[in-house]
Amino acid sequence: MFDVVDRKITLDEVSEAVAESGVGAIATFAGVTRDTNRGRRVLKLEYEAYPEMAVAQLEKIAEIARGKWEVKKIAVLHRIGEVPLGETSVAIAVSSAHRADALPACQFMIDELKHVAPIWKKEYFEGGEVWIGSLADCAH
Amino acid sequence: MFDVVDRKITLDEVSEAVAESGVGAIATFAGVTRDTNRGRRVLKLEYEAYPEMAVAQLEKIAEIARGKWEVKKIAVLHRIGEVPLGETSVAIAVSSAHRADALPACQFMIDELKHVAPIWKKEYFEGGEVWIGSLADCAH
Amino acid sequence: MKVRVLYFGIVRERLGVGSEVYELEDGATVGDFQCGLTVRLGNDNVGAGTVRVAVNREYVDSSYPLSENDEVAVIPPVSGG
Amino acid sequence: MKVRVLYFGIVRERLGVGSEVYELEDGATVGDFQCGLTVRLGNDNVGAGTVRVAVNREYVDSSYPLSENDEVAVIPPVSGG
Repeated sequence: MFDVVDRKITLDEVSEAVAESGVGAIATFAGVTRDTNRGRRVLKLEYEAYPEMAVAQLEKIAEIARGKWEVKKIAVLHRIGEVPLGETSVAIAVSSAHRADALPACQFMIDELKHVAPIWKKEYFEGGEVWIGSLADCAH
Repeated sequence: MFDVVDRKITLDEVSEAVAESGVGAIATFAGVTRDTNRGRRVLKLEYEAYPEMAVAQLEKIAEIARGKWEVKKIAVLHRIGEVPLGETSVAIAVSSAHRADALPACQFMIDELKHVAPIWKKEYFEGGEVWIGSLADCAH
Repeated sequence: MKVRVLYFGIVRERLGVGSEVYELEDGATVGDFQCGLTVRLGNDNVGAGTVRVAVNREYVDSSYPLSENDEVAVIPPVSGG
Repeated sequence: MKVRVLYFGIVRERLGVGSEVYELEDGATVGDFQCGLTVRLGNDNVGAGTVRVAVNREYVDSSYPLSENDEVAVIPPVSGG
């Protein structure tokens, strides 16, 4: 399951999505919106995605992960729109028969997602707003 | 939160236990009871613990993890008694400000738990039963 | 030829548009498209040089030849997760 | 002196008891306690040599001196997770 959704997401739903016979380990990663970033107080966060390409890229990353580790199933949900502070913006789950596979594959998924998934975060802070990662962001 | 419990456990409850202001990443690991082990069909699994020492050992492992990574909070729940196949036997959650810390600390927690936590698994399979890890287990 | 162009994030905001149909000469490459984009984004600090381009949902480089009806997406630095 | 002994897993099953009060000479070490345990577990394949001992919830080695009322736990190979 790879999806971009405009609603609250939970770890239990991604972990249920990777359950199947023979699974002995499930690793998950949740990105949570922080109330402070680089010393400034964050007021709210909004995410925007290119959903069709985001899903295609996540499937591609998962294919690479399957080549590196003995993985059963992988699920990724990324939330878009406004994400209230302290809530989950992304949830990843990876299942495997043995624990040596699920955790590093989960790490790989979040690292690659951050590099290639066409998803953008806009931060609203006291006194301004900025698209994180853009050159405009460097000015602050 | 470090505890040994005789009931169903979920990833959401351990991840909620590690939420706090400033958290940007939550990594979790769930051990799931498998229906097959070393080629034999498992009928049921039972866990036994020395609860007071298990909790003390988990607190000790968490202290070591805090020395290695920038961790906010750590939670571990281990289930005892009969754990139906496909259900979670252990759930670990680690929160941190940044993702580089939560995942390796979570891996460390489960690896160390498996080495030192005084918890035992008895496997009932077709034709027998065995305490996993004991010398008696080698006979099979 | 005509291609459909999608804009996201800071580029979408600066251009004030999320998608449009773009007319290019036959045989044009992604690089040709990028030249026109840089002119439009002008001197503000969006950093047109740092955007990537995807065609039909795959990242491509500037030598990639465009075709009629391609879906061309302008991808500013991503920050998901 | 008297210590309280806890047995778990395969050792508990083989001995048929989960805990007991154990009488040792003053000055006895964990090693002395282990000798008695090995005799009781006998030749069955529990592997008395592979069990660890914890005193008051900390792993200790065989030279550890026991004291009155210590909580001594016999820890067969663990398999949590």
